Amino acid sequence: MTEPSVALATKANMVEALNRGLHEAMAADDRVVVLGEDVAKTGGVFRVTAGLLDRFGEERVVDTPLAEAGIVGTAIGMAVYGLLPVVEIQFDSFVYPGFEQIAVHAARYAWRTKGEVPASIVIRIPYGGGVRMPELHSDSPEALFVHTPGLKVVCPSTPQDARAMIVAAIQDPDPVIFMEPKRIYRAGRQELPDEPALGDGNGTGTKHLSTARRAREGDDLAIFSYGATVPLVLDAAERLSLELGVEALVVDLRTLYPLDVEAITGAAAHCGRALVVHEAPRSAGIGAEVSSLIHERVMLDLEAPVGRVTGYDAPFPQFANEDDYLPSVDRIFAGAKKVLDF
Amino acid sequence: MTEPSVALATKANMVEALNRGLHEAMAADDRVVVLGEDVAKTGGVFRVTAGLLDRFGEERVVDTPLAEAGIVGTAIGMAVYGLLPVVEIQFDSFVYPGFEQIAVHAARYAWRTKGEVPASIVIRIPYGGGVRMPELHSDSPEALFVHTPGLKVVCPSTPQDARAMIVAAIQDPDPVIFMEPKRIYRAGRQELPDEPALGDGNGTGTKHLSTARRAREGDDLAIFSYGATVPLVLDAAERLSLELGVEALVVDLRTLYPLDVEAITGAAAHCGRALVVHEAPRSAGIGAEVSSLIHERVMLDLEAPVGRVTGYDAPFPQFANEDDYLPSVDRIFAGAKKVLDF
Amino acid sequence: MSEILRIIGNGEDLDDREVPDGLAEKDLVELFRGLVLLRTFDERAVALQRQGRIGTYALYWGEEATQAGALYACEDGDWVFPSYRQNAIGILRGVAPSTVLAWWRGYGGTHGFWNPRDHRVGPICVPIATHLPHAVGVSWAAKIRKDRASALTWFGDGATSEGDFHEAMNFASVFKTSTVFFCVNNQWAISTPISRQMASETIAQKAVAYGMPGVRVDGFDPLACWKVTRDALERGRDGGGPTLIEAYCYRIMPHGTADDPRLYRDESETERWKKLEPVGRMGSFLRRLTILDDTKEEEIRAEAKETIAQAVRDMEAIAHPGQEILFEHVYRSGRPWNFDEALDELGSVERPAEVKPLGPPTSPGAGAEGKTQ
Amino acid sequence: MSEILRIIGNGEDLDDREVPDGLAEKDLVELFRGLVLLRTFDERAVALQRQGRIGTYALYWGEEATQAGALYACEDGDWVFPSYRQNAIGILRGVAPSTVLAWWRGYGGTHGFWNPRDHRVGPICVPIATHLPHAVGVSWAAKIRKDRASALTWFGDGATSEGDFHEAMNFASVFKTSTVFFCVNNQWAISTPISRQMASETIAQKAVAYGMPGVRVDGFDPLACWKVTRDALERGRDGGGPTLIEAYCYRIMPHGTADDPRLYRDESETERWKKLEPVGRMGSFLRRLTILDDTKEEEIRAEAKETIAQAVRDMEAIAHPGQEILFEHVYRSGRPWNFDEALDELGSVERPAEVKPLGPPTSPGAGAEGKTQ
Ligand SMILES: Cc1ncc(C[n+]2csc(CCOP(=O)(O)OP(=O)(O)O)c2C)c(N)n1
Ligand SMILES: Cc1ncc(C[n+]2csc(CCOP(=O)(O)OP(=O)(O)O)c2C)c(N)n1
Ligand SMILES: [Mg+2]
Ligand SMILES: [Mg+2]
Repeated sequence: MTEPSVALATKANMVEALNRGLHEAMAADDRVVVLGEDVAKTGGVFRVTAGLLDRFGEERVVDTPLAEAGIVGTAIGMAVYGLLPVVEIQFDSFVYPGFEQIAVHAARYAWRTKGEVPASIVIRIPYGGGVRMPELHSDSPEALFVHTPGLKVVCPSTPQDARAMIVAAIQDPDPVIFMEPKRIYRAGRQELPDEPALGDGNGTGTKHLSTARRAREGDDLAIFSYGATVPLVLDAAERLSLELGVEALVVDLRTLYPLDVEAITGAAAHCGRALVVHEAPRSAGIGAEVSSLIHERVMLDLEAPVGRVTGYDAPFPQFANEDDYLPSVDRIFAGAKKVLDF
Repeated sequence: MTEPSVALATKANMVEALNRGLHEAMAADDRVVVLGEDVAKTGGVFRVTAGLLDRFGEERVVDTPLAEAGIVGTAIGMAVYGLLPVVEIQFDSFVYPGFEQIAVHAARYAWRTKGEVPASIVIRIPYGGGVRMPELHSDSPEALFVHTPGLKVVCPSTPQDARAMIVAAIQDPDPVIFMEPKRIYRAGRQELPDEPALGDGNGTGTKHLSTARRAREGDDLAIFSYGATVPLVLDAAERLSLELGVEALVVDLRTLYPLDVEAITGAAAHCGRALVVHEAPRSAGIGAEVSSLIHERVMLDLEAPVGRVTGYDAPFPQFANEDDYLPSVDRIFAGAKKVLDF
Repeated sequence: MSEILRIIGNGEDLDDREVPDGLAEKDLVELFRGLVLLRTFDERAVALQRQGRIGTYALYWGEEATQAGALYACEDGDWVFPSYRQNAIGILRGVAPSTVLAWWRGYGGTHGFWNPRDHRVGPICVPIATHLPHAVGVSWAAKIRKDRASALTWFGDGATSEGDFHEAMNFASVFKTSTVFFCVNNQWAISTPISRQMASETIAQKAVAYGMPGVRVDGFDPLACWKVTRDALERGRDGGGPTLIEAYCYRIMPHGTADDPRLYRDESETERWKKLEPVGRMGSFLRRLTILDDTKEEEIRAEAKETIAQAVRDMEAIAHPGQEILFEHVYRSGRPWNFDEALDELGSVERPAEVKPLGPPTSPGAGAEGKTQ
Repeated sequence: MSEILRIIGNGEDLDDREVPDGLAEKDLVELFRGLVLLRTFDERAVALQRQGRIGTYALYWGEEATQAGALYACEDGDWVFPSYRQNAIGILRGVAPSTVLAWWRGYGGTHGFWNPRDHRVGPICVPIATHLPHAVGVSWAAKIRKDRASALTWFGDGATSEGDFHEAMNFASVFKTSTVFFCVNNQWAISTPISRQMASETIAQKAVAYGMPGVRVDGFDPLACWKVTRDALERGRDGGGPTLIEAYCYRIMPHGTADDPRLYRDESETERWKKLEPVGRMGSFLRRLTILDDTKEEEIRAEAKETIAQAVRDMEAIAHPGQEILFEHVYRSGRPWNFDEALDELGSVERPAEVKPLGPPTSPGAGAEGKTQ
């Protein structure tokens, strides 16, 4: 049993943090198994599962045939038997063939069994654009799962959260769609505490999967985001401060279902102005839900309608144009200004 | 070549109207083919495709093997060759196995071929609850398609519109997700004009797939809905009028993507109060999108936040409780009152 | 490969074969009891549907051998995964028949569902072929945990067309799981005949694609069904991997209570098959073996009748579930905040009048004539 | 079934067989020209990737016989549907090589895509096995329209695990479409060996599940690939339905430019297979037949080199597409209103600096090392 070097590093980027969380969860509970395409021998195309095969053996870390419905479906069966499978979907769009198993079974197994046998699986999905990949390696399908009752949908934006959240997701009895912002997989490093804990030290267990995080304090404008756009929002917030003297409160949603409604309405009401940012398409996306929640609950506290800066309702472009598609600091800044100037 | 009796009736319910539209489209253009599970010999479990086999033969009206990805995928291939396939998905939830083909191919074929070869298919989906069916026969997945760029998503609520819209959808070069509210398949009859036309006589062709319809005039509250909830909204509007003297303007959205933004914001601004009603789950649903659009564009004209009366973020229940799940006239009335009392 | 195993004759031109090793007299009676119980449930359910006391129902009349025969071959620790067509299989494993009836009445929660771990019986699966990977996953997990359990799953001829069938078969063969794929080839998928479903001569030969044994059996013969299943389970337990069983039979009845097969098939063909139906056939066989006589059969039938009658009473004693059921058991880890808000909203309006399963929907439309599960 | 057709020997222990009927000298040279052009494209694309002039690239070095050989068997009216691995196949049908290179450079619209109807070449398909039903649909449509066209589609050994493979095979067999399923069994799916992909001894035997012929061929032998494809197309056109071809070979190269096979396989095995690669082998064969000599081969190679060099120049002459490309060609029927609003928003902010295909993303993260298509 050798710990891979990656897990020993104290400062970790998101890939290493996820890897560390997986090592910890597998070591803590021998019901945890990992399966997916190319996850074992090579440790995954992004190396998130590196070292698991050597340490936990090929019964618990499995390279599967190339069939996403089969992967998700057999993982559900394993969960029914009592295991805690963690599935890797190689890239975002490749979750679509598994959609039926997720929607009709993963999401409904607890409900269909009097709460006794939830489909205790975690489906890890490296998602989103910005890494210059060919077609269909850059989708952001999280809203599809948010709109599918019975799932939890989460998305970390920092190494610390990634590590804490993957451990919590595995321990959570319910099926968790775990969105991994591949664009910031190696963006920066953070110290990882000895025990998995969320970045703001918020509680443990299921709390890890239901609370948003204030990533920046401010009084003038609340900006909500998650995943790969959080660092961009923080950059835009700095620019707002420098150029306009506007202090933005930045909320990293972290959990997309169920949303942390109090954190959201609290921040929006506090600032009186709000903006939502994500890279998924706009129509019926998370931004629409956040915007609706805010208006429904605290419209009277608002001085402007909630703005949205999002990906477009067009297919994710070939990568030479992906920077046009993705919300940039400039677009976030402009979107914020629009809300401020209202 | 015998016209089936169903198509001869002048007054038609929605099933008959759709059937008539299919007959017309197939007669007008021999590139139109119909395929799906049990659509030919029996005319479909809801009889929407009745009589087509006898009239157009088994090369153009095809009972397929039981495989939704295969049905959608081969239909895309047929469209690439130049046919105009109309696919029936037997019930809502059974579109999920076809989701990958829809999202990665139907939605992107035009884009991927310089606009030259759109996947000219229509995917008919009888959807929604209220007909006392076992599990997974009552889902409302339209928002999944609205959030998938490259598709058109439409949903009629009257026989006239159903007939005009199915003809327009077939003639439209783009892939159309055609949601059929099975609950009101046989709700009432309407005169069908000789030429397919939308209920309000609005233009032709693509217009049929991009405009909303005012189903009731009013000045006090705009209610937006589509499909099976439209008649309920109209009932609630009558009650609002009788009991509270409130006149609701009812907008049947008809096209869910792209939304008729002018009709929506116009009606909301006109009334100053608005409500969205659908039976699909709430989070990241069409209601969220409509609500966001209204707030973003005409918040200053609003006297209250836009309300939402929707299905819940829980699995569609076993049918003994479906009336609890579905928006009822009472719930719509209560939702309207909340907006009015704000 | 295309040899169809048959043990029970028809008392006429088809000869009886030897009762397979491993089945004592007691077992034969027990197996017959299972067949009769399933039959009784099914006939009663159809009657209940006609009376509007349950909703549309997927009857399995004639397919009891594929169910009771195969199940009888399972050890208690083996898991089974039924489709809607084997909806009542759980009652042979301890699931209350009233629970299954309640499911068809549209009840959820504690009334219409069961805990699969209590009886190693998966939930009734509605979307075609989607439960096959679950059976693979269960037997794979058992293998990982070094447990003895196998898994068996039933599905139809139509189900073999779905991608999930293929992916499940492939996973099982690659990971050599102890899984029995029991295909009930009743030759119809609603109105679609098998000739339109596939171009292969048999379903069993599909096993070749996975380097897996594929066997054919008379699906109206409970002993033959028992035998092929027992052999498959033994092979699986010994590390021999999965097996595909094709139980060749016929869908004697309509697809469901809303279906009219006269619209799409020749019912004289149906009559021919009906003569081979398993309950009468097994009864005659046991008489030929003098294991059964009128008294004994009457006793078994009466017992079954009473069990199901009681189940109907139990089902009807269940109060119509309250609206809180919508939000129960969705998440094991606790209720999200919006569920409470939803309940508040629901509670604030008058509840729709309690509905009979087939009472007119309170919706404006009504009357879609769905024919399927 | 498991006999592997081979025509070209290796000049050593493997004997040459007779050139199949239907291939004149001219054809052999033409076919060789195709192989060389594909090889030249591939090698150049790898170099371009290394230089950062295109993005991550899925090379096909060694698989040219499966592509050019099969294509040469097609009539002009037949359709072909490539996966990412056959990304350049279109250049043998009239697609501009610069268009294919531009695709890998991340260009869309008129630069990186083509009209499939112009050349009967489907778009490059990235999601595994999803293009198989399209090939079936095209050949089915042709059948309905009483046209002569068949369809051929390439896919890998890994692709056979997907449900779409199964559903496409089944539809083709049921509707007896003239479809050729050409499986390039290079024995690897990224890091996953075929032994982990399936338990069947061969891929060809999967055809049994569909009552379809399944044949095996040496995937490094262009003439053998031509022959089995020609036979399959003829059978298909004669109403004999689809065929599954298993082209047995080896993925000599990494999965893509970001992959390092040393992490997961023994590269001495690779070296063994490399000796059988098709371009050199066909060249030697033609020399043995005295159809080719140094001058001729030099001429063919020079021609290919110039074609590709010109393609590179053409690709590099394309201006970086403007942001309006995001909204072009999404709908054939016209642009929805929100596209115009989106363009307004985009136009109102400064455009991100023009990026080189592999230049650092302007995102905060950077550096994900995706290895796949
Ligand atoms: C994914 C999916 N598609 C369609 C249906 C609708 N449907 C219910 S039963 C059935 C036919 C099934 O035939 P078969 O597999 O032969 O089983 P049988 O009904 O004969 O037992 C169909 C199409 C479904 N339940 N699930
Ligand atoms: C649906 C889907 N899942 C996963 C992937 C990621 N992926 C790209 S290539 C590949 C391996 C394919 O192997 P094979 O089918 O043998 O083709 P080869 O690459 O060997 O040509 C995988 C898993 C994908 N492109 N699509
Ligand atoms: Mg059947
Ligand atoms: Mg391969």
